[in-house]
Amino acid sequence: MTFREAAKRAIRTAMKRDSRVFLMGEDVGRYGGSYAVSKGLLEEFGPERIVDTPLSESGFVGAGIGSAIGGLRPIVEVMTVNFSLLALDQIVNTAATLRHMSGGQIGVPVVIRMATGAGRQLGAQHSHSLEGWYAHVPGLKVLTPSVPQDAHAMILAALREPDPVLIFEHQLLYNVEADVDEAAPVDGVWHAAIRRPGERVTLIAYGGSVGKTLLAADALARDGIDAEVLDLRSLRPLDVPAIVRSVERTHRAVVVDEGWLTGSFAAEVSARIMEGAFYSLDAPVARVCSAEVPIPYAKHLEDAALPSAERIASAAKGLLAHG
Amino acid sequence: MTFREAAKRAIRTAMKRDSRVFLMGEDVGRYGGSYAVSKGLLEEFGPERIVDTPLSESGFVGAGIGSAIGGLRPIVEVMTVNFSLLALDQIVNTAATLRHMSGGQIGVPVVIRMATGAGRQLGAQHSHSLEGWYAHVPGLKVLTPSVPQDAHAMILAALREPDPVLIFEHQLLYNVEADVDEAAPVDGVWHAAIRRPGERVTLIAYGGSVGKTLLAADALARDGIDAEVLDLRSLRPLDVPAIVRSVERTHRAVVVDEGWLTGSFAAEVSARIMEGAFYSLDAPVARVCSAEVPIPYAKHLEDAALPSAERIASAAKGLLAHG
Amino acid sequence: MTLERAGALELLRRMVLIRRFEATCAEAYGAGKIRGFLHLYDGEEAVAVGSLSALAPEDNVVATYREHAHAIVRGTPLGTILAEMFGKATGCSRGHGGSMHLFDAGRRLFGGNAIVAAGLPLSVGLALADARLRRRAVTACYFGDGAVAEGEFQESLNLAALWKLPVLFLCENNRYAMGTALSRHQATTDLCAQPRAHGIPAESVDGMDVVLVREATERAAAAIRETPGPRFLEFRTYRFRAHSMYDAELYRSKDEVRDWMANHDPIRTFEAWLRERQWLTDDARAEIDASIAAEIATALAEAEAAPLEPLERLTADVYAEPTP
Amino acid sequence: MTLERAGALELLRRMVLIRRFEATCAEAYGAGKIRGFLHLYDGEEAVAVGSLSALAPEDNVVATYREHAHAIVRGTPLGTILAEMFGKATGCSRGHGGSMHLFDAGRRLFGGNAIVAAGLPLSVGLALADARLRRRAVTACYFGDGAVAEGEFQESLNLAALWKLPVLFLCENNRYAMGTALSRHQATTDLCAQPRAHGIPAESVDGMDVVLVREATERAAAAIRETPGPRFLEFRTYRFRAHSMYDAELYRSKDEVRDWMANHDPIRTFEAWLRERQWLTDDARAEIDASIAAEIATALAEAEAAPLEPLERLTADVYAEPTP
Ligand SMILES: Cc1ncc(C[n+]2csc(CCOP(=O)(O)OP(=O)(O)O)c2C)c(N)n1
Ligand SMILES: Cc1ncc(C[n+]2csc(CCOP(=O)(O)OP(=O)(O)O)c2C)c(N)n1
Ligand SMILES: [Mg+2]
Ligand SMILES: [Mg+2]
Repeated sequence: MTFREAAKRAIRTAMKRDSRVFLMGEDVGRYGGSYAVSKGLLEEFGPERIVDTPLSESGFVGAGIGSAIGGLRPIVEVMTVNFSLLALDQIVNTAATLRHMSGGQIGVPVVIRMATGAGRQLGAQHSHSLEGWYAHVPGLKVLTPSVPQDAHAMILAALREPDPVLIFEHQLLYNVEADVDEAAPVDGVWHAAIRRPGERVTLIAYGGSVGKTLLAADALARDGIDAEVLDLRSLRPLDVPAIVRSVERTHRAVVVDEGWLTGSFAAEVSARIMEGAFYSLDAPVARVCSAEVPIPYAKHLEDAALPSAERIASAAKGLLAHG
Repeated sequence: MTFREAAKRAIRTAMKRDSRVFLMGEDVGRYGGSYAVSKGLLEEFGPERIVDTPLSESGFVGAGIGSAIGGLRPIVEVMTVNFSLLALDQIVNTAATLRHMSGGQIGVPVVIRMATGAGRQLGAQHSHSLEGWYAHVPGLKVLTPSVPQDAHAMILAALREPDPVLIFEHQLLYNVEADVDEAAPVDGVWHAAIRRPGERVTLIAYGGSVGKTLLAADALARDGIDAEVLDLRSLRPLDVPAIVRSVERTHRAVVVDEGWLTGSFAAEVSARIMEGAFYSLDAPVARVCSAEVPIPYAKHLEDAALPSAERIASAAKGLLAHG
Repeated sequence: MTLERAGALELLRRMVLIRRFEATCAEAYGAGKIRGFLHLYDGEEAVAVGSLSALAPEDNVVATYREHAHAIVRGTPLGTILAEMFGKATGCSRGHGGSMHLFDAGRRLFGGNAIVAAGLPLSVGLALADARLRRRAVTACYFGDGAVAEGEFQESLNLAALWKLPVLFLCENNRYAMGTALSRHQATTDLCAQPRAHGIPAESVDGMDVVLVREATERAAAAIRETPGPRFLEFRTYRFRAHSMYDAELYRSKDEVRDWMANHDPIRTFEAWLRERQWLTDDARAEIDASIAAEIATALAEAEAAPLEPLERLTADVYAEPTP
Repeated sequence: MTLERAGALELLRRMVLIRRFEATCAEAYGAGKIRGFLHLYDGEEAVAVGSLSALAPEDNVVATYREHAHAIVRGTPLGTILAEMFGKATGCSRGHGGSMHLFDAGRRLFGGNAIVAAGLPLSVGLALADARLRRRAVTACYFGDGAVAEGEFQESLNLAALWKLPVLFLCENNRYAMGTALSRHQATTDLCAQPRAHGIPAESVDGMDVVLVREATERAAAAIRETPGPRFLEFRTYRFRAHSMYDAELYRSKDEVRDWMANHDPIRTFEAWLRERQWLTDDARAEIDASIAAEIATALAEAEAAPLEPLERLTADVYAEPTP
């Protein structure tokens, strides 16, 4: 099934299982969801549980947070990460802080989903990849599905958490198809997954970049280079042991991230390798990130700005040239 | 003079020089500025140029941006970085994008100043250090003064720029005293400064952490370890050559940053050293950042959460124990 | 200004041009020449044409992502608008922006903004600059009914009213924010209520009648130039097409749309008005169609032939110049 | 409920307790035992006491950083409030929060929020949960006049009105947002205008009169329980002390403050009201003072003696549990 369908089924399953679960967000109901994830759910669950909101990101995300404190289990859909900036205060200063600031009295079991990423020629304001910012914030957990199975499992896993969980769904993934086992255990989503085992170099990616990275690994394989692809899956908590274990075996790493280079989450991964696997490295960790430009509309410019399989493969080759 | 006074004098000088320059923000006028930076300026320049705003961060920051496009030279004071989250959309999606998105037609020469950092027992919502987030965004420039001279020079340098510049003033610095040469050239602020030359290890810091880092270097010197202290000053553009040059000499580096460890700007610095000076390193680059917790109110907890001279010195010693 | 025949025909011409231009865009989208999001203005032509024709060249215009019409009426050459959507270097934003980000600094069109309501604070700032620099310009700030729910709407109303700034708030109320009908996103559907609560004179106008739109805008702009302070106009209109090219329109009935198209088409209404006055003949109408067809064909040819921005310029316009 | 003598005396007692408690805090601040920001409530006692005494235990309370009074009236033990400000482990937030972040989940006090207006969306959400779970609770949402300028104010009013949620919006209008007088931050100083524009019944109340505050709150809460939907009360009050401990009060005259203290002190006004009815004797008044002094002394002793949170717990409450 598609990534979109997997997400929808997880929402439906969760809503059937627990009457406190509901979905709210802009155009999740009558419109059917701007990425059609929730299409049909309004008819199935009614307007009390599939709640269309006004364009008030701070207001309805804050309301979602409040409703979680009040005993509901909201799934708040912020249409895209771009608009989540308008709700950032509620997420960073309320959702993330309340448990600690209240001395452990008040938890915020809210799940916030949003589309992220570029690649559809939507221009600078609609192409952000800011999940790394959220991963900076203690009190939040951040998941980034790269395959339909995870699109499904992560929603269910997130709803089990007593604390706020953000799920970033790359907008280019919704049409991706793969088998999904809806009965599979979901706890694994908090750990990085080796999507392709390999020996010579570790390619580390998450979310929408995993596909490109697998393509890069295929290209490298054609050149006789056996690359491992590690899908981080959870950015917070970050599965540092899995990263270190892989690099200790391969001695080289390329980190791929659609965020702009400077201050990218890839920098964090590079720093963790520095701290945890320095003596295993045969070459410096490389990063393949977006160019330092507001993502342009024109296709040739957008393509040039974003990480590509070619750039990933060539970064890997660059490392193998060393040492 | 104090850091506060230095900032005030720069604003006054700029306002005298250019009638298009004005200051706007919450309580900059009648109240005298929440950190008293603008105290007395209302009387001197009147309410058209020292503009008190309502509590509407998105509104007045956006208005500042618009006024810059319209031909004024605004200095927008957002009381603290904590509240800047409410204005982040305007900064990231408008100020940072307009020049590129308009094909170079429209520039946004706005200067946005804000207090940042922790250390005053203000609790989780008032102790953020999020300048690293802004440094991630192409189209913005980010300055972080650590001494009165820079508090002065950076405001003047920022006002010369045709593009948006953010200045982060650590709230613990306002009372710091030092000589200021008001006539000194200001272009240097875009480059990192060696605040203390040394040979054995490079301690890299910016803004409010520079003072602690110098204390750490003193402590290390007492133990016979000659540490260099590099003050980044500008986070975007980042003076990577200066970082690399220093580490190539010392072969070791500790990066200090009051942001939370995961996703800190220190990660970016570590990654840059990985990429630019890997073969010069005798030990992995270490980071001294804040603990992964909403900054607590109680003094002993807050102290434990933040980087300290002790933790910096001991990280440096840790590196010297290696290799 | 009373509307003379020539001026009236020009209004018609612009409305028809916009309608045809949008059809051209839709076709080009189908052909894969335009990508990204594309929001068309069919049905709302009287709003942009009527209001912008009442403004002066020194006035500022801030629009939304549904802003082809605003650029056209403002005078941005058609070829550069199309080239923009084709991602070409001759585009009015050098192909960096696309359909949602048409800019024309010379004509004081400050975008094209894809963040709902983000243009409102910007407008307040442009007006602040005009006020401080003692220019008599008005800033025309367009936004949809959906933007009214965003906090920036209230913040901007308050700032403009508090500081008595020359902002003309122009709400393009097409009754839907994507798939959410006005009554399902606003507790009070009278959109003049909030501006009035801030002491801002506000008026609702039939946005399907270009003459009324023009008159109301003229009055409001004149009032702003006379007595400093913002004004608010709600233009009641309707979007004939889908929200964007991805919208299945599950949220409204075909009948509703058909009714609006059949009975409230602003172009047909205005044509009838013109014919009543004997200002429009069949020949004149045919002439308009023909000249527009030619104009669009030329623009298309220009846009097609235009070069791409060279890849070396990928990061060229991020900053005006490197730091010292 | 009509106010009986015992109830009335309890209102007085609480107001006096708050006044004394705040004085204690100010002293402790001077002595360096309390740090960070400290915002005192002197002058505004009738607002918290009158309104909270009209609510039920199952109602939710969301307050601002100026919320000692709200915690006290809600019943949070004084010793734990002081311990919180002393940064002790027995603090009502374990010393993690300080003065601005008093929490008491058992008494449904959801903070203490240091971001102006951030409590409004939260309140909408708490009310949404009550509505969905068919609980008859009201969410009392306190905020200052300054918060009215934030976009979240409008967003929250609209959401609550649109969804007919049981939110009681309670504006503590003390005429200043830090140093900015209401008329310099709001174009319209009638704070009922905006809620009314959203169709929310709104009323201005003399916030210096505890009886009026209580009655208005009772009426509004009863109305909400009866007919779902938000209500808005503006309490007109005045802050006798500085905004926080750092404020030089350059923005208002000493005379203005003196006049309010001399002629509008809510405690003295209420005492006079009680004495008129012969409900308060000098003895009873002295008894109140004495018992409050003792109560505060005990609380102080408890807070002083309390242990600090151990350093090992530094990151303990960030998450409830580690991920699987
Ligand atoms: C802040 C923000 N939230 C959500 C969106 C996604 N979005 C784009 S257009 C739109 C509807 C806006 O409706 P309205 O303001 O009425 O304008 P219209 O499209 O009807 O012209 C939405 C929800 C956005 N672009 N920006
Ligand atoms: C979003 C935000 N902006 C700015 C501040 C700084 N600040 C703290 S209190 C305050 C004034 C608030 O005034 P008001 O809402 O009237 O409450 P009062 O202090 O008068 O009780 C300001 C500007 C803040 N805490 N949050
Ligand atoms: Mg609309
Ligand atoms: Mg106030």
